[in-house]
Amino acid sequence: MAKATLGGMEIEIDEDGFIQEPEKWNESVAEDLAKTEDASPMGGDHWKLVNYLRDYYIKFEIAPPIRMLCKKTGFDLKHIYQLFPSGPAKGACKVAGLPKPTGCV
Amino acid sequence: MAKATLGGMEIEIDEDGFIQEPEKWNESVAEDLAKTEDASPMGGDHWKLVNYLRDYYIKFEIAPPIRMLCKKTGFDLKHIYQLFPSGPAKGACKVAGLPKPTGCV
Amino acid sequence: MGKETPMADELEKGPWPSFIKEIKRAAEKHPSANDLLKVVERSYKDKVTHWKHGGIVGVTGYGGGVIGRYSDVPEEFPSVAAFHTFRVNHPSGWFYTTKKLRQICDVWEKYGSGLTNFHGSTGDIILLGSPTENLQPCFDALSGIGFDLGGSGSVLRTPTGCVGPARCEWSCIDTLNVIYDLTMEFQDELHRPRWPYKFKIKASGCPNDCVAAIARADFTIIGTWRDSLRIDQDAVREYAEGGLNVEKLVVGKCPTGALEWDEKARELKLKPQDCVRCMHCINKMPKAVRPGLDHGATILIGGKAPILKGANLSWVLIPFIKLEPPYTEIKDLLLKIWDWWDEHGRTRERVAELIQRLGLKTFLRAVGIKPVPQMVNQPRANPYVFF
Amino acid sequence: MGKETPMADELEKGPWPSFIKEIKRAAEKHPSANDLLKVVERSYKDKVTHWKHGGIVGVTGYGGGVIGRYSDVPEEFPSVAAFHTFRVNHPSGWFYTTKKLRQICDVWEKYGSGLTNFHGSTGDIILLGSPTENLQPCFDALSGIGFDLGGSGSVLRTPTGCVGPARCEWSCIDTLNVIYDLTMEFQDELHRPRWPYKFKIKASGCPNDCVAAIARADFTIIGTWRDSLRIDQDAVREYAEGGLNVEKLVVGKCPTGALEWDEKARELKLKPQDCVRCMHCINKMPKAVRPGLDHGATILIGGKAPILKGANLSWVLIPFIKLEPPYTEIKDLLLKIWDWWDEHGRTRERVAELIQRLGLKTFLRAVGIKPVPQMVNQPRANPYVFF
Amino acid sequence: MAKTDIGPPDFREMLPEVIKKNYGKWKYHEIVKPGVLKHVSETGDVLYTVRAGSPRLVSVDFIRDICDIADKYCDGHLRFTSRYNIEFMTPDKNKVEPLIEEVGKLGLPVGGTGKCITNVVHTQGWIHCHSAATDASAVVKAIMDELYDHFTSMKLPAQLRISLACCINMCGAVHCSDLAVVGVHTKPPKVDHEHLHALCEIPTTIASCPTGAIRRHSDKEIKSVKVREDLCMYCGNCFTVCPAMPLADPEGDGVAIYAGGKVSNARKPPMFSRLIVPYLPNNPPRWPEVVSTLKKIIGVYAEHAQEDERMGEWIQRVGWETFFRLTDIPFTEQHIDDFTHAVETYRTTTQFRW
Amino acid sequence: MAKTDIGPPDFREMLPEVIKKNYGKWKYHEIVKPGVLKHVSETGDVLYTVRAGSPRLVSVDFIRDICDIADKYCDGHLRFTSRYNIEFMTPDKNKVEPLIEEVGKLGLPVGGTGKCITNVVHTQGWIHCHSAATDASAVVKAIMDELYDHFTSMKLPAQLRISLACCINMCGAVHCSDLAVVGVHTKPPKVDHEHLHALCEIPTTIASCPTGAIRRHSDKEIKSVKVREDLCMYCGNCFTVCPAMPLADPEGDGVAIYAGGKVSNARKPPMFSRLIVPYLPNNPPRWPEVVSTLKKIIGVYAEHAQEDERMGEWIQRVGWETFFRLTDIPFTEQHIDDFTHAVETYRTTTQFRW
Ligand code: SRM
Ligand code: SRM
Ligand code: SRM
Ligand code: SRM
Ligand code: SF4
Ligand code: SF4
Ligand code: SF4
Ligand code: SF4
Ligand code: SF4
Ligand code: SF4
Ligand code: SF4
Ligand code: SF4
Repeated sequence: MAKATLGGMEIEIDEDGFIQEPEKWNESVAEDLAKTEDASPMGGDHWKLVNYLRDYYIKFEIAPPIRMLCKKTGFDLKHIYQLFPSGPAKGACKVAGLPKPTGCV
Repeated sequence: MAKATLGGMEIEIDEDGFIQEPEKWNESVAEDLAKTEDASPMGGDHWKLVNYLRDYYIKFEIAPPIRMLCKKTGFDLKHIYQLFPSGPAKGACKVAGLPKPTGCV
Repeated sequence: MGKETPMADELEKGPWPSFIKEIKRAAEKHPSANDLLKVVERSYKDKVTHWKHGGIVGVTGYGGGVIGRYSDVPEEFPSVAAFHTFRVNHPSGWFYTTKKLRQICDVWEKYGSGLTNFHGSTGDIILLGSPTENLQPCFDALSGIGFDLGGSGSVLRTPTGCVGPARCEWSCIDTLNVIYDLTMEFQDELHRPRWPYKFKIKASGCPNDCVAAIARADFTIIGTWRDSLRIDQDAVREYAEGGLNVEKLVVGKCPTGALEWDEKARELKLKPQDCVRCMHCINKMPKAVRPGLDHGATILIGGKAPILKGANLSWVLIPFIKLEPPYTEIKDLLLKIWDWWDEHGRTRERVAELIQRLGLKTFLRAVGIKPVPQMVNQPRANPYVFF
Repeated sequence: MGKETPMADELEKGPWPSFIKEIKRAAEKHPSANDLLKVVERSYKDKVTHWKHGGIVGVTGYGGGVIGRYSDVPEEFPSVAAFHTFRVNHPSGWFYTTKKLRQICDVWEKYGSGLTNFHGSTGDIILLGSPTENLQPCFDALSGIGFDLGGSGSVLRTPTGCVGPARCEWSCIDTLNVIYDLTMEFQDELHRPRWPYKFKIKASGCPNDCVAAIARADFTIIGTWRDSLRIDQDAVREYAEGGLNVEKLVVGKCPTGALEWDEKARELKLKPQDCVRCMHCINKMPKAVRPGLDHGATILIGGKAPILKGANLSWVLIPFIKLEPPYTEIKDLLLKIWDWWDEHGRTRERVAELIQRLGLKTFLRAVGIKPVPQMVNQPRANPYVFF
Repeated sequence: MAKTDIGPPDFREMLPEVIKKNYGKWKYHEIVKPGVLKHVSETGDVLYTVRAGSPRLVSVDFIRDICDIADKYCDGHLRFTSRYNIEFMTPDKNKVEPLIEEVGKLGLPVGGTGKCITNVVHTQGWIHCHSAATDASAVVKAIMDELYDHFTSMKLPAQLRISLACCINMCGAVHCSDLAVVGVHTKPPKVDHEHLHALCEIPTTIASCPTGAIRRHSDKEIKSVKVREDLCMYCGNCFTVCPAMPLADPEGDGVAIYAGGKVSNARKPPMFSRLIVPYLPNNPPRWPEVVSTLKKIIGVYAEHAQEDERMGEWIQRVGWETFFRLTDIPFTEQHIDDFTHAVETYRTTTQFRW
Repeated sequence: MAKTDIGPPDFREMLPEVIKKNYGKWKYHEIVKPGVLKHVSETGDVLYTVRAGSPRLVSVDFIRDICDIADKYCDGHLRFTSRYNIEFMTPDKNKVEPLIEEVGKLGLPVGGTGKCITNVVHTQGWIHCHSAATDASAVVKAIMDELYDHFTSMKLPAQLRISLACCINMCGAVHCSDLAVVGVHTKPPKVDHEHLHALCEIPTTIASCPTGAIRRHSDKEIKSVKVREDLCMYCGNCFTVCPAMPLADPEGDGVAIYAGGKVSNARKPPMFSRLIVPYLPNNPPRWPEVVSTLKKIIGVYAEHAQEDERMGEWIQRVGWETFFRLTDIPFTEQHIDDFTHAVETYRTTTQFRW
C-alpha cells in the first residue's frame, strides 16, 4: 500500500488517502490530511467537527449519523460542506482518521 | 396463608403444601415434606434427586427439564415415580423446596 | 335460592339449554355445586374470576390428569375451597354405551360435584370439581369401571379422532382405531410429564377435518387418497335434475378447475392430476362423487394456539403414508419427533416453535424425512440460502 | 488483440448485440477501455471480480454521485487502476434530443473511458470509468451542458417515472412532471447524504407499473382512478368479432369477477364496486376499455431489495390522493417520513425496516395518517393487541 | 391401589350393532332435515342420526336423561360430536320422530347439521379457570339463545362455526373459527414483588413474554421482575407461569371478536380468524354488545355471501375493506398486525376496493 | 467551479413535437408487429414507436450511431425504456420500415413488445463491481443470444421478464421477475484480522449480518470480528460494510435461479420470485448451465401456461409441486425457507398435487 508523509511521519494510506494506521493519527496529521481535502488551514469549526467525530468514534466505534453530527456541532449540512467541500464522509472522516465510510455508496 | 410445622419450624405453605418461605428450607424440612408425599423415609436416591433439583435451581433459578433430571441422576422416570409417587413436579420439587411448577398443567 | 343469584337465574331463560339449570340440578345433591353457582354469580357481579392460580394435585403414579383449582374466597364458599377437575380419557369417537355412562355418573355422584363437561375441548370427559381428599378414591373407582385419566401438563394429551369409518362414508383411514392404538401405546407418555410442553395428536378421516386436527394438534393425521375420485355419472345427473346447479356450485367452486361439466353429455369430467382432494365436489354430491380407493393419510406437524410465538396451522410433513395397524411407521416417527424435541426444546416450547427456531431443515434431517415441494406453498423468496 | 482475450472474443458472436464489441470500439480510442477488456478476460479466467472494495471519491460540494472503484491488479492494468463511475441524472422519462446526447458523448470521450450504461438500473446515465483526476473537470463539463449528478450513498436516489402521459393512454398522473418536480425540489437531499441509508422514489402512471415502482422504490407513486372504468361497447364488440374470446380471456381473468359478458346483448357489464383496477381488461382491449376519469395516485411505502431483513414490495399507505402541481401534500409527506426515519433509523436501515422494527402504527402516527383497511390484506390473526 | 395406565375403554365395545356391521362400509348420506342424518351403507343398511344440542356443562342427571332416551330408542348407545352435540343413532326410521319428541321434552334442540350454526366450542371461563378474562358458558348461552333458529335450521350460505375462548390461550380451535369470541385483558400485570420469588421461576417468567417486556428487577436485593408496560400487550402468558403477576381487572377485561377462520380443506385451505372487534366490555349476565355484534355480522354475511361460501371465503372474495364497510365496524390501529410476521399482512398491491 | 444542484434537464425540452402536442391525450395503442407500437391520440394524431434492443453497456460511438438514426427519422429525438431498450418515434408511417432497416444495419434487434422476452435488466458484474459473485453482461449476452427469437416475436403466453443481479444486493427489480438470475457466494467470508480495525467499524459490521453470525473477536487484544460459519449464508452484507471480509471464491461463487415474480398489478397482485435452482457454477464465457436451465423452464412454461398467464400466475395455478415435476428440477432443503417469515411459506392444507 501507498505511504504518505503526514505530520512528519510515514503513514500508510489507501487510494482515497484514508490513513491505514489509525494509531498514528494526531493533530498535525489531521492538518496535513486537511490539505488534501481543501480544508486547510483548519479553523475552530473544522476542529470542532473533527474532534466530535473522533470522540464519537472512540466511544462508539462508529462514525456518528449526520443528523447527530449536525445536532451536536450546531452546524447545518451546508456549513459542513463549506468546511469540508467533499462532505462529512469523505472529507471530515478522513481528516479525523476514521475508517473509510462504506455502508452505502 | 396456612402454616405447617416442618423441621420444627412454622413455615408458610400453600394449599398444595409447597413452602412459601424458601429460605427456611433445610434437610429436616425436606424429611417432613416427604411425609406428605408418600416418600418417607427418604433414602439415598431420594436425596440424590432432591439435591440435584436444589443445586440446579440455585444455579439456574429454574427446575431442570425431566430429560436432564433423568440423565443427570441416572434414574429413569419409572424409578422417579417409585421414589415420589406423585412425580417429580408435585412430589420431588415440593420436597426440594422449589416454587410450585406452573407452566403447564 | 333465586334471590341470591339473580344474574345466574337470568341465564335459565331462553331457548338454548341452560348450564345454570344443570348447576342447580347438581346443587340439589351437592353442596359444592351450590357453592359453584354462587361463585359464578359473584363473578358476574365482580367481572373477574374467583379461582386462584394453579394448584398441583394428582393421583398416585401419575404426573397429570387432574387440574388443581382453589377458590380465592374459600371462607365464603367452603365447599369449593378445593375444586379440582378430572380429565378422563374418552373412548375413540366419543361412542358410549349407556351402561358405561351411567357408571361414570355414579362414580361422580359419589366423589364429585355431579357436574361434568361432555366433553372438554381437547376431547376428554371433564369431571368438574372434586375436593383434594376425594381424588385418589375417585380415580380408583374410575379405574374400576374401566376408565383412565387423560392428559394434562407436559405430556401427550388425549388423542382424538373424528367419527370416521364408524359412521362416515368418506373416512380414508380408521381414525378410531389409530387413535385408540396410539393412546394405548403411549400410556406412559400420556400420564407422566417428561417433555418441554404438551403434545397433541388428532386424526380426521378426510380433508373435511371434523376434529379440527390441522388447527389444534401438534401431530395431525388426515385421511386422503392417491388415486382419482370415483364419479357415478348417473347419480350426478340425478343431482342436476334435482335442481343442483352443477356448473356453478360444483365445477365453479373447485379450487383448481379440475372439473368440467359437459352440458351436452351431462357428464362431470375430472382432470385427476388437478384434483387436490379438497372434498368440495364430494360434499356437494355424496351420492355421486366419492374419494378414491388408494387410501392413506397426510401427516402434518405443528398446529397450536397462539402462545408463545403465534398460532400455527399444521404444516405438511408427509404428503402420503399408508396407515395400517400396527402403525409402526407412525409410532417410530412420533418417537423420533419426541426425542428431537425433548433434546432441543426449551421449557414451554411446542414442537412447532422449536422447528421455527431451529429450522424445518434441521427437523427434517433429525427425523429422516426428505424435502418435497408439497411441504411448502412456495419456495423461499429470500436469497439467504445455506450450503 | 483477439488472441489475448479469447473468452471475451467469444462474446462477440451470436445475434444479440455485443457489449464486448462496444468495449472494443471504445478501446480504439481509450486505453482504459482496452484495459477493461483485459480485466474482464482475466475475470472470466479467474472467476472472480478484479475490483477492490469501495473507494470514496467525489466532486466538490457533493457527497455522492460518483462510485469510486480501484483495480486489485493496478500494476497489470494501469489505465483502470482508478476507474470511477458517474451517475448522471436522466431527464424524466428518458427522453433525449440527439443534441444533448451528443454533448454527453463528447464530454465522456474527453474525460472518461468512452463507455456508458444507458441506463443504470435505477435510471441514471452511467458513465463508466474515469480516473480520479478527471472527476472534477468532467463534472464541470457535465454541468456546463446542463446535466447534474444522480444519487449514490445515503441520499435520495434519482427518482424515475414511466413514460406516462408522454406516450401512454393509461397514465392517470403526470409521471414525468411529478418526478421532475420532486427531483428539483430535493436537490440537496439528492446530493448530500444525511440519512441512515438510501431512499428511492418511483412513479408509474397506472397499475401496470412499468418502472417496477412497487418493487424497488421506498416511496411508490402509482396512478389510479376513483370512478368507474369507461367502456365503449361498440369497440368491445369489434374485439369480439375480431376473434377475442371476451368471456374467457377478459371476463374470465378479472381477478374479482367484476365483469360479465352478456352474450346476447354482446355487452360487457361491470360491477364498478368490484373493480380493483388491475388493468387487465384495459390491457386486453385498449380501444374499448379505459381507466376512469377521476384520476389520482395510490401511495405505497417501503419497496426494496433483500438486504438486510428481506425484500419488500411497497405497502399501501394512501389508497387515493389527488396529484397536482405543486405536489405540496406529497412533499410534506416526504419531509415527515424522512424526518421520522432520520430520527429513529439505525445506520443502513431502510425506511421499511424501521417501520417493521417500530411498527406500522407508530409510523402512521408519526406521519399523521389514519389506518384504513386498504393498508392490509387482512387484519391481524394473533391476539397480541396493544391498547 | 387402582390399576394405572389401562387407557380408555376400547371403542369397539361402545359401538352399536349396526355400526359394527357397517364399519367402513358407508356409502353416502343425506340430511333428512335439520338435525337428522341418514347414512346408507354398501350393505344396504341404513342409519339415522338425531343430533341434539347440549349445554356441555351438564349434571350427571342430564347424562342419565339422555341415557334413558338411548336405552329406549338406540339399544343403549349414543355418542357425542366433536362440538359437544349428542347423537342418537338408530337404523329404524320409525323411531326417529318419537325420539325427536323425547329430546324436545328434555328441552334440547335438534339441529346442528349442514348450513347452520352448530354448537359453540368453548372453554371454562369463570366456572373453573384462573386465567379467564371473561366467562364462557354464560356468553355462549346468551349467544345461542339469540341464534337458536340457526341451530335448528339450515338457511345460511354455508356452515358457520362459532367458538369462544375465555382468554387468549385459546383452548379450542378458536383461532380458526368463522366467528371467534375471545376474552382479553387490557391492563398489564401487577407484580407482587413480595411473593414472586417463592412462587415463580424468574427465568421462566422472563422467557414467557412474547414481546420481551419482562426484565429482572433492577434492584438486585429484590428477587422479582419488572414489566415494561409499553411493551405489554396483556397476553397473560407471564401469569400462566407466575401466579405473582395477576392481570385480571374488572374494568379492563372484556371480549374481542375474530372472524373468517376455517379448518376444513373444502374449497379454500384452512385459515385463521382475524381481528374484527378489538374490545367489547364484559357485561354479565348476557353480554348484549357481543351478541348484537355477532348478529349483525351474521346478518351481513347471510345477505352477501354466495352459496357454499364460508365467512372467510366470502371476505376473501369481497376484500376486508368491503367487510368493514358493510358491517360498519370501525377499522383501527389495533387491526393492523404488529407481531412477528406483521409485514406479511400488509397490502402490496394497488388492487383494493374503495 | 461548476454550478451544482441544477438537476437534470427539463424533460419538456426533450420531447418530440408530436408528443408535446398530444401529451396526456393518447387514446389507445396497438402493437403493429413485434417492436412496433402505434399510439393514437384523441386529436387524431398518430405516433409510431420502433423499439430496438441494446446491450446497455455501450460506447459513446454507439450513442452517436443511434442519434444519427434519430436525426434522420425522428426529428432528433429518441428515448430509452425502463429496460434499456431504445425507442425511435415518428408520426410518419412511411418512415417506419426504413427506420427498422437502419436499426438492423447497426445489428440491433427490433422487438421487445407484448408477449415476448424483452431486454434483461441487469447490473455491473465483473465490469465494475467489487461485490459481484458472477458477471452480468456476459451472462445476459449468452442468454439473449439463445432467446433472441423471443425478443423479436410475441408468441409466449404472456410477457416474460428476465433480470439478473450479480450478487444478492439485487440491484434492479430482480426479486420480482418472471425469471431472475442471481450471483451467489457459497463460502463464508475470510476475515482479515490484521487490517479490519483500520478498515471497518466493528459495530456496523456486526449489525450488518442478517443472521447474527458475526461476533466480536474473543481475544480482546485483537480488534476484529469472528464469523460463526454455521450461521453464515454468504450474503456478503458484511463485506459491503467491511472490506476486510472478502468472500468471493472462484469455486464457491455461482448463480442461483428464481422464478415466478412479477410487478404489474394485472390480474394477480405483484409477487416475489422464488428459488428454483440454488446453485449453478460460473462457467464463463457462456454459462451454458444457466442458459439451458432458463430455456428448459421457458419451454415448459410456454407449453403449459394459459393465455395471458405470467410465469408466477401459471405456477400458482398448477402448484409448485407441478412446476418441479414438469421441469424436472430437484427440490432440496435449500428451497425451504428458513429466514424470518419462513413459516408463512409452509403448507397448511392437505390441498396439493401428487
Ligand atoms: C359429527 C362430526 C364429526 C365427529 O366426529 O363428531 C361431523 C360429521 C359430519 N361432517 Fe363435519 N362433523 C363434525 C365437525 C366438523 C368440523 C369441526 C368443527 O366444527 O369444530 C369441521 C371443520 C369446520 C371448519 O372448517 O371450521 C367439519 C367440516 C365438515 C365439512 C366441510 C364444511 C365446509 O364446507 O367447510 C363437511 C362437508 C359438508 O358439510 O358439506 C362436513 C361433513 C360432515 C358429514 C356430512 C360427514 C358424513 O358424511 O357423515 C357429517 C355430518 C355433517 C353434518 O353435521 O351436517 N364436515 N365438521 C362433527 C359434528 C360437530 C357438530 O356437532 O356440529
Ligand atoms: C379444559 C380445557 C377447556 C375446556 O373447557 O374445554 C382447557 C383448559 C385449560 N387450558 Fe387449554 N384447555 C383445553 C383445551 C385446549 C385446546 C384445544 C385442544 O386441545 O384441542 C387448546 C388449543 C390447542 C393447543 O394445544 O394449542 C388449548 C390451549 C391452551 C394453552 C395454549 C397452548 C399454546 O401452546 O398456545 C394453555 C396455556 C398453557 O399451556 O399454559 C392452556 C391452558 C389451560 C389451563 C390449564 C389453564 C392454565 O393456564 O394453566 C386451563 C385449565 C382450566 C381449568 O381450570 O379447568 N390451554 N387448550 C380443554 C381441555 C379439556 C380436555 O382435556 O378435553
Ligand atoms: C416503454 C415501457 C415504459 C417506459 O417508461 O419505459 C413500457 C411501455 C408499455 N407498457 Fe409496460 N412498459 C415498460 C416496462 C414495463 C414493466 C417494467 C419491467 O419490465 O421492468 C412492467 C412490469 C413487468 C412485470 O410485471 O414484471 C410492465 C408491465 C406492463 C403491462 C402488464 C403486463 C402483465 O400482464 O403483467 C402492460 C399491459 C400489457 O402489456 O398488456 C404494459 C403495457 C405497456 C404499454 C402497452 C402501455 C401503452 O399503452 O403504451 C406500453 C408498450 C408495451 C409493450 O412494450 O408491449 N406494461 N411494463 C417499458 C418498456 C420496457 C422494455 O423495454 O421492455
Ligand atoms: C449501478 C447499479 C447497477 C447497474 O449496473 O445498473 C448499482 C450498483 C451498485 N449497487 Fe445497487 N445499483 C443499482 C441499482 C440498484 C437497485 C435498482 C433500483 O434502484 O431501482 C437496487 C434495488 C432497489 C433497492 O434499492 O432496494 C439496488 C440495490 C442495492 C443494494 C441493496 C439495498 C437494500 O436495501 O437491499 C446495495 C447494497 C448497499 O446499499 O450497500 C447496492 C449497492 C450497490 C453498489 C454500490 C455496490 C456496493 O455494495 O457498494 C454497486 C456499485 C457497482 C459499481 O461498482 O458500479 N445496491 N441497486 C444501479 C444504479 C445505477 C443507476 O443509478 O441507475
Ligand atoms: S373428517 Fe371426513 S371422515 Fe371424518 S367425519 Fe368428517 S367428513 Fe367424515
Ligand atoms: S375434490 Fe375438490 S379439488 Fe378435487 S375435483 Fe372435487 S372440488 Fe375439485
Ligand atoms: S405504467 Fe401505466 S401509464 Fe405508465 S407506461 Fe406503463 S401502462 Fe403506461
Ligand atoms: S380492471 Fe381488472 S378488476 Fe377492474 S374490471 Fe378490469 S379486469 Fe376486472
Ligand atoms: S381459554 Fe384461557 S381462561 Fe379459558 S379455559 Fe383456556 S386457559 Fe382457561
Ligand atoms: S401480559 Fe404478556 S405481554 Fe404483558 S408482560 Fe405478561 S407476558 Fe409480557
Ligand atoms: S448486484 Fe451486487 S455485484 Fe451486481 S452491481 Fe449490484 S451490488 Fe454490485
Ligand atoms: S456473509 Fe452474510 S451471513 Fe455471512 S457473516 Fe457476512 S453478513 Fe453474516
